[in-house]
Amino acid sequence: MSEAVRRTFPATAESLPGVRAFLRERAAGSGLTEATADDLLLAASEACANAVLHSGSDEFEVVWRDGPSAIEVEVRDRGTFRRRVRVASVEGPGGFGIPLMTALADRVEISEGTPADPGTRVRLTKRRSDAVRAPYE
Amino acid sequence: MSEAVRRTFPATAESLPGVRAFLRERAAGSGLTEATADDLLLAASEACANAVLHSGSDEFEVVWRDGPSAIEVEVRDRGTFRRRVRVASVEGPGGFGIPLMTALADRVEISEGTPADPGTRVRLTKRRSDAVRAPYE
Amino acid sequence: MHPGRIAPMLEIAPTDDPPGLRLVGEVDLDTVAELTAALEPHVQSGGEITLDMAGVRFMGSSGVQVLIRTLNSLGDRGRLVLTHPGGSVRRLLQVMGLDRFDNLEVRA
Amino acid sequence: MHPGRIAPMLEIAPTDDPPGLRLVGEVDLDTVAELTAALEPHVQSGGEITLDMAGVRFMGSSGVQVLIRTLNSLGDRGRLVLTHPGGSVRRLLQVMGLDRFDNLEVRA
Ligand SMILES: Nc1ncnc2c1ncn2[C@@H]1O[C@H](COP(=O)(O)OP(=O)(O)O)[C@@H](O)[C@H]1O
Ligand SMILES: Nc1ncnc2c1ncn2[C@@H]1O[C@H](COP(=O)(O)OP(=O)(O)O)[C@@H](O)[C@H]1O
Repeated sequence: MSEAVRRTFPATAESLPGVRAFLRERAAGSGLTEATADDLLLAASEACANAVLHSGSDEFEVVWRDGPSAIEVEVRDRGTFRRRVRVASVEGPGGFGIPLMTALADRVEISEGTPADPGTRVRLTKRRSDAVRAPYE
Repeated sequence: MSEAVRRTFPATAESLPGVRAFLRERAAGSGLTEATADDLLLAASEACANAVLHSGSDEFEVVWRDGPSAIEVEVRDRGTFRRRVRVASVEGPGGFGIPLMTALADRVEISEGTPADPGTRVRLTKRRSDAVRAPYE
Repeated sequence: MHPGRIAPMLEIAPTDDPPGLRLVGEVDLDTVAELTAALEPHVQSGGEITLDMAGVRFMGSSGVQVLIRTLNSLGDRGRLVLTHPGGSVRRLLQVMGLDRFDNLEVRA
Repeated sequence: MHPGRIAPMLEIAPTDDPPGLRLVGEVDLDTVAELTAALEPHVQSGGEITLDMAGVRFMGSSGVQVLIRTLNSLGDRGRLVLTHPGGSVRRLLQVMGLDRFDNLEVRA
């Protein structure tokens, strides 16, 4: 991985369009197929939405890393990971963010901030050549 | 991380008690608190259940790595990751495995097998000293 | 667009024939409140609601949550028809298996 | 236990007072079918079902799915009472926020 490009955003919902503009701009210059870029954009957008909704941080950072065989997007905040599982029967539909990241990226890594060691880091990797998309069944 | 201990299991539901016996045995010698060991056991058990349910592999491998500051359990199969998100309103309750891993481990990494490059690898890390557990709210 | 300024991220226009909404922009955290509000009267009255998705270039999980809540509230009192979704919305719907909702129809 | 042999992983015994089941062992993929079957008549008849969890040393997400399905089916026709859950089951219930089901009660 080379060529890391970083951008910091305020942790508000209004930042998300700007995050996507940033990611679209990077993707355009990266030679990704549109489908691959779309998957990465959605996965990364979910990670950023989580930083906004759950981290309690004032800001979050997005890092784009362009590699020969894969693209990595990292989203970092300074908060504590909220350890819970959403159950639809109690809370209504939701809890789709991390499952979407997992379904869309080829590799997902979540390092969770704790009270003693704050800062959640989500790394999403997409291979350049995943011509074959496993279908939904 | 040192001292990797590996064990291979047939990818059937009947293997899961044996997986847990293996993990309990390792945890007992590792000096983890009971609560930390329980969290890791549940997270790892979910990863193994997924290898059984979704990977299509005949077997899966469980690796225990004991490190000075953290314990890592890795679950590897030889299958293709099924890219989908469960929606309770359509499929009923479910899709709790990866969310549970995320809620219970301190670090979760999922590298997904594809048709072109099969083999899903789930790595779950638990810090040794997470005295402070973030509460459910 | 002016540099440093961001256009309104979701335009929601009511349509009469078919009854529903035309959406243009991005459906996400910052715009779902408006979408929920615009859907509300349709959910109340039930029947078929058509969302013209041709102009939606992004939808995130908070948008999907609104769709699912709408489908759940409608139950068998109504249905949602999504027309002309672009590639990224189609991908989202497919990964989430939303085609299996009885009261959702997706029309190319 | 004999080396190389694995004891039955979940024993399910009916209890009369209170009406319900006493579970001993592990509730997971390989044992949920039995648990579902044992719960079935109670779900049919409704009322209060008590599960004595003191002997459950492990429960995974497939066990939780059975509990949630049971709670959903019971609705306001009945409730589930879990008695004496050990540390790992309590942790699971807490992380999943199951205490917020109206018809579930957990008793230490
Ligand atoms: N950046 C983060 N900081 C703190 N907690 C997080 C973060 N990302 C995710 N979480 C926790 O993980 C849960 C699941 O996240 P997700 O799957 O995206 O669903 P949702 O955001 O709809 O709850 C969140 O509800 C939250 O408790
Ligand atoms: N080892 C695996 N191999 C293939 N697909 C997997 C694997 N683990 C998880 N998945 C996919 O991820 C989805 C979500 O997994 P999980 O959160 O554990 O919920 P559940 O197993 O209840 O569906 C699964 O339904 C499956 O499509």
